[in-house]
Amino acid sequence: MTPAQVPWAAWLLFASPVTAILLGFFVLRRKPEWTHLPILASCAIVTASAFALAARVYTGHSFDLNLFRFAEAGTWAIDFGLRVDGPGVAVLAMVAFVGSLIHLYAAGYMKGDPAFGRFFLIFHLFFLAMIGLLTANNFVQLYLFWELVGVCSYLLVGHYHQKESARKAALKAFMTNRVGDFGLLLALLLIVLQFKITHFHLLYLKVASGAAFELLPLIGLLLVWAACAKSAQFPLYFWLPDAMEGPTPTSALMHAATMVTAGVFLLVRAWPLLAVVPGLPDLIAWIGAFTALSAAIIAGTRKDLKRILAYSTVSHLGLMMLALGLGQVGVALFHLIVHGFFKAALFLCAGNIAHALHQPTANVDDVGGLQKSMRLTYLSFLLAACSLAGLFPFGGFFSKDAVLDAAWHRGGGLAAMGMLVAAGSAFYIFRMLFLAFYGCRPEQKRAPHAHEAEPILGVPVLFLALGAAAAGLLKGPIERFVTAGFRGLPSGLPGLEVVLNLPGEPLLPHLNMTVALLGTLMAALGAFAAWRLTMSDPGFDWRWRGGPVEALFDSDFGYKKLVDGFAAAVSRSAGFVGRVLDKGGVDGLVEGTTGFVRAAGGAIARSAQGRINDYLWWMLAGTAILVVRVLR
Amino acid sequence: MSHPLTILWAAPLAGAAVCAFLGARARYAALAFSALFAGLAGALVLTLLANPALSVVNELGPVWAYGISYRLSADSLSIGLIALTAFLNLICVAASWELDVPAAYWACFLALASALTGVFLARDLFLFYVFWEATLVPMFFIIGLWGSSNRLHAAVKFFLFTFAGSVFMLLALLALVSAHHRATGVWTWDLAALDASALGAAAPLVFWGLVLGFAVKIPMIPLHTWLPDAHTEAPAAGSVMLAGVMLKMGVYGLLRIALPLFPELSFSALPILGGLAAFSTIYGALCAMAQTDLKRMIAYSSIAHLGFCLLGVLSRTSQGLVGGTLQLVNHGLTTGALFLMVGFLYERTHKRGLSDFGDLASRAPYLAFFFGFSTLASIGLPGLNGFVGEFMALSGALSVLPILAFAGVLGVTLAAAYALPAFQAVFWAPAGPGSVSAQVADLNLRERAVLWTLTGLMLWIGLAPMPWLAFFEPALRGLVR
Amino acid sequence: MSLTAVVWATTGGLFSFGLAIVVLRRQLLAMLLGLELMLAAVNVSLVHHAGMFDDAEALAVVALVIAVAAAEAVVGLSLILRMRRGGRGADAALLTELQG
Amino acid sequence: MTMFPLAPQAALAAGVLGALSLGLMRRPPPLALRALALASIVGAMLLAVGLPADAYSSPILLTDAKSIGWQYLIYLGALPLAYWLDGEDDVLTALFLGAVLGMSLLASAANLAMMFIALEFMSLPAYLLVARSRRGDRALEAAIKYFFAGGVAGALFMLGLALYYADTHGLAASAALSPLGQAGATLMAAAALFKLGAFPLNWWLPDVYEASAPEVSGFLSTAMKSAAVLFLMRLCELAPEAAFIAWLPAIGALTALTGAVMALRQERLQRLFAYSSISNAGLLIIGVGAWAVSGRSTEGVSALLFFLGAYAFMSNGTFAFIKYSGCETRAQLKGRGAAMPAAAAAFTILLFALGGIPPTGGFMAKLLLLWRAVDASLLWPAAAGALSALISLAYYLGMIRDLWFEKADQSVSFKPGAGAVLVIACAAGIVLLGAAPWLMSSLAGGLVR
Repeated sequence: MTPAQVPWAAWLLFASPVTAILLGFFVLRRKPEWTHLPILASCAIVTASAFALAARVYTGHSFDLNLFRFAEAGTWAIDFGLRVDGPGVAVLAMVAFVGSLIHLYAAGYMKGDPAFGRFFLIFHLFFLAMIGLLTANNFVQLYLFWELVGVCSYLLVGHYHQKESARKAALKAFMTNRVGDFGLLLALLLIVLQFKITHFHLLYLKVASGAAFELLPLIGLLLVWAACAKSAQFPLYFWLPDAMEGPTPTSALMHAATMVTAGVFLLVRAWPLLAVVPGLPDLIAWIGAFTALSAAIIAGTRKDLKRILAYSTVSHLGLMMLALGLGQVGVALFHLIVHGFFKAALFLCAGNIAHALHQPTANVDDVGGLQKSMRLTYLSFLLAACSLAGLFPFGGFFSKDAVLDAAWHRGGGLAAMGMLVAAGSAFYIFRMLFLAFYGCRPEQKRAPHAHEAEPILGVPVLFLALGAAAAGLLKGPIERFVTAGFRGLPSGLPGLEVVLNLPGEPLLPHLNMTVALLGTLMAALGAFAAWRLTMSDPGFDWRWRGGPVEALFDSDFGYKKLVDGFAAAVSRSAGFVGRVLDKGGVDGLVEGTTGFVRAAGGAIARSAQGRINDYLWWMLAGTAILVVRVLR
Repeated sequence: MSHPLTILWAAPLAGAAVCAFLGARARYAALAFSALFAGLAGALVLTLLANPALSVVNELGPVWAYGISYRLSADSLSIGLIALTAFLNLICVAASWELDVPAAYWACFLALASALTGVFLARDLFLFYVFWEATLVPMFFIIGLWGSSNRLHAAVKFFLFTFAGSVFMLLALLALVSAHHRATGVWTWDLAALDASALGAAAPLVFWGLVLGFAVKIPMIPLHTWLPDAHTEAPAAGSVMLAGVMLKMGVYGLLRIALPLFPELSFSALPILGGLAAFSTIYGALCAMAQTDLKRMIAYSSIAHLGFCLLGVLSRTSQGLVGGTLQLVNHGLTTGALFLMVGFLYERTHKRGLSDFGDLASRAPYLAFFFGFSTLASIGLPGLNGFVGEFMALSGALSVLPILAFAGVLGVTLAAAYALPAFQAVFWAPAGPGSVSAQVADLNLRERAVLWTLTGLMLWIGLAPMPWLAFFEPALRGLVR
Repeated sequence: MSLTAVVWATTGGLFSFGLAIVVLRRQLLAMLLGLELMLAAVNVSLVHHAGMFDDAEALAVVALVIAVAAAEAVVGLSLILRMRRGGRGADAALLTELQG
Repeated sequence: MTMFPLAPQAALAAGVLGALSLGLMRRPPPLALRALALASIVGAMLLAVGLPADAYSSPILLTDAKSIGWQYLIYLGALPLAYWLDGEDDVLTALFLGAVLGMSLLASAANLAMMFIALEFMSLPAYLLVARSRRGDRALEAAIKYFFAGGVAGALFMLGLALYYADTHGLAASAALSPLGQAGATLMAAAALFKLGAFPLNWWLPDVYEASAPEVSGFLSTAMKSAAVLFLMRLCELAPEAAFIAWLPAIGALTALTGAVMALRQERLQRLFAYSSISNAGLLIIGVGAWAVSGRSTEGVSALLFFLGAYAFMSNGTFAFIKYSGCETRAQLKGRGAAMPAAAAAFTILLFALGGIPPTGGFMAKLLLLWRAVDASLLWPAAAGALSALISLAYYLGMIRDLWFEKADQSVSFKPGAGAVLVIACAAGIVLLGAAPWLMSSLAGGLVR
């Protein structure tokens, strides 16, 4: 397949965002409030191209080719290229669709913001980076967009940079990602060292050839470490809840639907390498399960609406990791795509509420009884909430059920944790629903003038909620996309299915009645508990405020103190090295030598205070010593 | 005498002489000569692009007394660094255009450019040493006469520190030449003719003498404490030249003299030298974190960046060598841009402290964009120039001594830990009580034009480094193990 | 003991005596005498060995040494007299203005 | 026509007699004495130019390449003082010319007797020169210290001569030396080291250079030092087996380091340059040691000759600047760059040269000397020499810093004296010497190749 044969849609994916950004940066410098116009147009083009490519891949025409040589020195070389295959294009379609809606929403939400122009440029740069990440065909190119996404997240979380908390959150987000990228960069280097190439497909073939590669376990571990940072898994998840300091569109697009899934996507791309390493998939599964469960519990206790959703995202990413760990790549992708829909919808609803209250973010104490005043938002929230809880007809049911089914087959602790997570997620989402929309409680401030958001904010939310509801229908196409990803590639590269001996039966398990019933039961149990603790006993939420229990939950079971302690230790050591060791020690040594030399001079001078006798005495002594030494 | 290479280093020197006597309008002469110098360097780059393996040689007449001969030659490594010198010199002249400085200011910069070109061209060790020392004099006056508050101490410390290193380098060169004479009966300082096998037992002593001279200049840890003082006190353009090119003389010396003469010894010394280089990436970052002066922080970051160059060069793998050499150019551009902007801030407010500014993002958006861009390039964001050099250098180091690469990657991670908090303190944090942000006017057209060229280059090297790598690769092929 | 040994004894004794005077005494005049004594001591040895090797050149040297000693005395005395005329006694201890 | 081999010495002797006869006249014409002094020095130099390398050799005096080369140095060093000598004082002129005559005799001395005569012939006038060079008791005190130190050194030399004579039955060169002879040779070497200013025999030197007039210090530091170097070299030639030769590099290193270290803390300029002269003397001693140890090669001689030539320019130049600028201490130097740019620039070039910074002659000198040391595999003395150069650079740079970077405190008024031309001439000379490698090869100087 030559570059000429690459479909125009693939070029457009990159060309339109770049032109929109350049247009916005150079041409619209004087008219920042128009920046979003070219960008929205570019979103439309990107969505169209993404769906066109999805159609091609759906009909079996995925491709993977090297476009140009990025760097070369002697025998060492790195090529960049494009890979449009099942998993990539499936996620790309979701990102394009959800992203465009959120761009539209942001046009309304951010109107009147002093840095409107800058926000939109960075927002679209992130969009471009995400596209690049999903269509890269080798690890270095993926790393390039991976870091670019990290930088955009830093800039967007720090959008309201006047606020101290926003700056701290932005730095925390970037540094945690940076710690994760320590693993990814090292993994890259090890891959280049071990395999001499970084091209995904060729790596799959090399790994599948059965040869033993001693560095592979370390590479796998480092890749998982990087994924944990980007997809906010334990132990590197703590940056995501703080990243809610950014404007709501950022939280919706990046910290819910797209960016945080990049970690999972990395593991999907590297799956053939990880699957071969004994014990690594189990590690991924257990990390996912543990994170999902603990995040679900903490989410149930949060007060700030966006933070509840943030912990919910961490929990669902845990579920995706769990599915991946159990070897179900298709299930993980399916849940990733469905999650994209309902989480984006929930975030935008939270955004609408905050917007209606004219506050950057809404707290459980500020809201209450919004059902009557914000009907459309309530409806969207309800649809997305049911999908998240995994109730029957909604999309979430199918994708979460698939995960629970996979966990059920593995049985044991993972299955139990899966079920508990199902209950937990139902609990925290319905608690949020009841607290926000039903019966204003005495502790809550009545929001009298709350009014429905204007259409530009309401409509995208509704579309997303409907998408979340209907996501279940995507199960068929998703399965086909995933298998297309690993089945034959017309671009001349041998197919992987025979190579990776994929399981015979279809990737996505059929509906297993027992698991479905049990899952729905647990969800219902969670919902009932939420109803019980918020509606029938309205004051419950505020009863244990200020107590040790709240402190325990606020500090994520003490984990946050651990992290802050580590950060403080690093800066203290930097202070020690910088001031004491460098200034005092090394520099002191240098400055000290001149002092020592001066002192030596002084000592010699004092030995003869200008008296002739001393001079002569020195002369005599010198000559005598010389003669004696000569004669010996 | 009219060989292009001789003209290459003589033109700026002539320019310096002309500027010294022109008085008020010296800056125009400076601009003219800098442009001429850049044009010449550009022409040579183009000729080398035409046939990369070419090495232009200029030998003038017979051997002089004491075996010294006027021997210059330029392969892609030399021409690359000379082009960087010419480019940054032009940038410095443009950047300090509106300063009210005497004619001597321009003369010093041109003299510095001439001496640096001489260092990169000389193939006769005596000539190399003369140019090497000659670079100290103009920089001494630049720091001493036009530096900021504590410039006196910094200027003398800079000169003495570098001189200390190079004096022992001179002894090593003398030992080398004498040993060669004892073996072959011929006095010669020609780098190509000399070989270190005649040294026998004294070879390690001579090798470490040479390395000491170069290490002070790079600078490698424990010998680096002159750098923060010199950088902090030098004027903006002075810091750009100091960081942009003068630090590269050390690595160039290793590449041109120490490695070819002692191939085995330099590789067996890798654990020590490589260890120091890898450690300096972490040490530099930690020290940078502890600084409160913006320029001092960038100075310590230079130590970290040069650590990567060294890692690449010492690994003696093709990607390490080419990556390390490219990183020399990258560091010149990135740190040059950062120093320029700190210089612009200092010209406006005579302040450099992190807490002296605040909320500059809204007050000076252009400055914020360029400073942010250069900071990202400096912490090695892929897609910008820093990453390419660092990645190749680390890849080279990994294939030789993995522990070095681990330390290097930790250095890359720590880079963000000092750069971003500083960016936030100056541009994002609200203006504190003692802030002078009110005096900061955004960049004017001249300053923006200068920074656009640097930013363009950073992006070009970051996204499409192939032409740059292909340019340097032939000159370094000989050093690959 | 042989004559040569006696000669060396006298030369060494005289020389070290003269040296002691120069180094220990504070009186400039005395130091000058010490200087002359040292030169005289050398003459003793020279004369003896000239006799032993019957070599006239050494005797010429002795004559020269005596002449030089005289010249030295002249210069020394002129300096010391200049100092006394300046109202400062001829005492070495006073001469400590130049030091460090 | 065959030149009378000792013509230069004869010219100087005529100068001395001329000066004394002028003294007889009641009212000598005002500039006669100064003209006479200059004429005899320049005459001697011109006469020396014509002499073929091996014109004359007798047991007492000889004229070989070294003696002619060193005569140039001596006359070059003496020129500035000849110009500046007090025009009215005929005795002083006679003493000065006598000292120069003594030095040139020392340069041509063949045996020990002649060396002793020349040594004293050179030293005695020097004591008086120092005493009368400046009003006030400081000069007198310095002269007395110089006299007694010189006297003791002369006595030590004579004792050495006696011992040497007793052992070798002669006053000329000899191969084997018994311990007695070794002791004698060492004592004689001590006298030479005293004259050169080697540590620990050099306590007198700073006081003399500080107290006497700048031009006299210049004369002593260049002409006297060159003569002393050749004196030491002659001793090494006379007693090639002498054991003290092996110790010369160590003594040189010690002298260079202590000189530099002491100079670092000096506040008065002349005393600082005195210690700087000691430091350079240390390097010279290392040079002589390297020359003697490695079979007395011509390259060794040319390195020493070049160093002394360069040092003549540098030292005379710096002392001329001190005289011209009237600065006594480093504090007074502050900010003087602006007041007298030309002279200060020349002084800066000289300081860079003294520090051994290329492309000046000073660098070439240090390079050639260290080269000889390294070639004679005297690595540690060479390192000590390099270290002393580094320490010396500290105070040279310090002075440049004071000159240009500091603000002048307006209280000190400044009236320029004579000698600016000389400072600039010396600076030009030292830069020219910087191009020595090209210069030498094109002039194809016989001595150098």
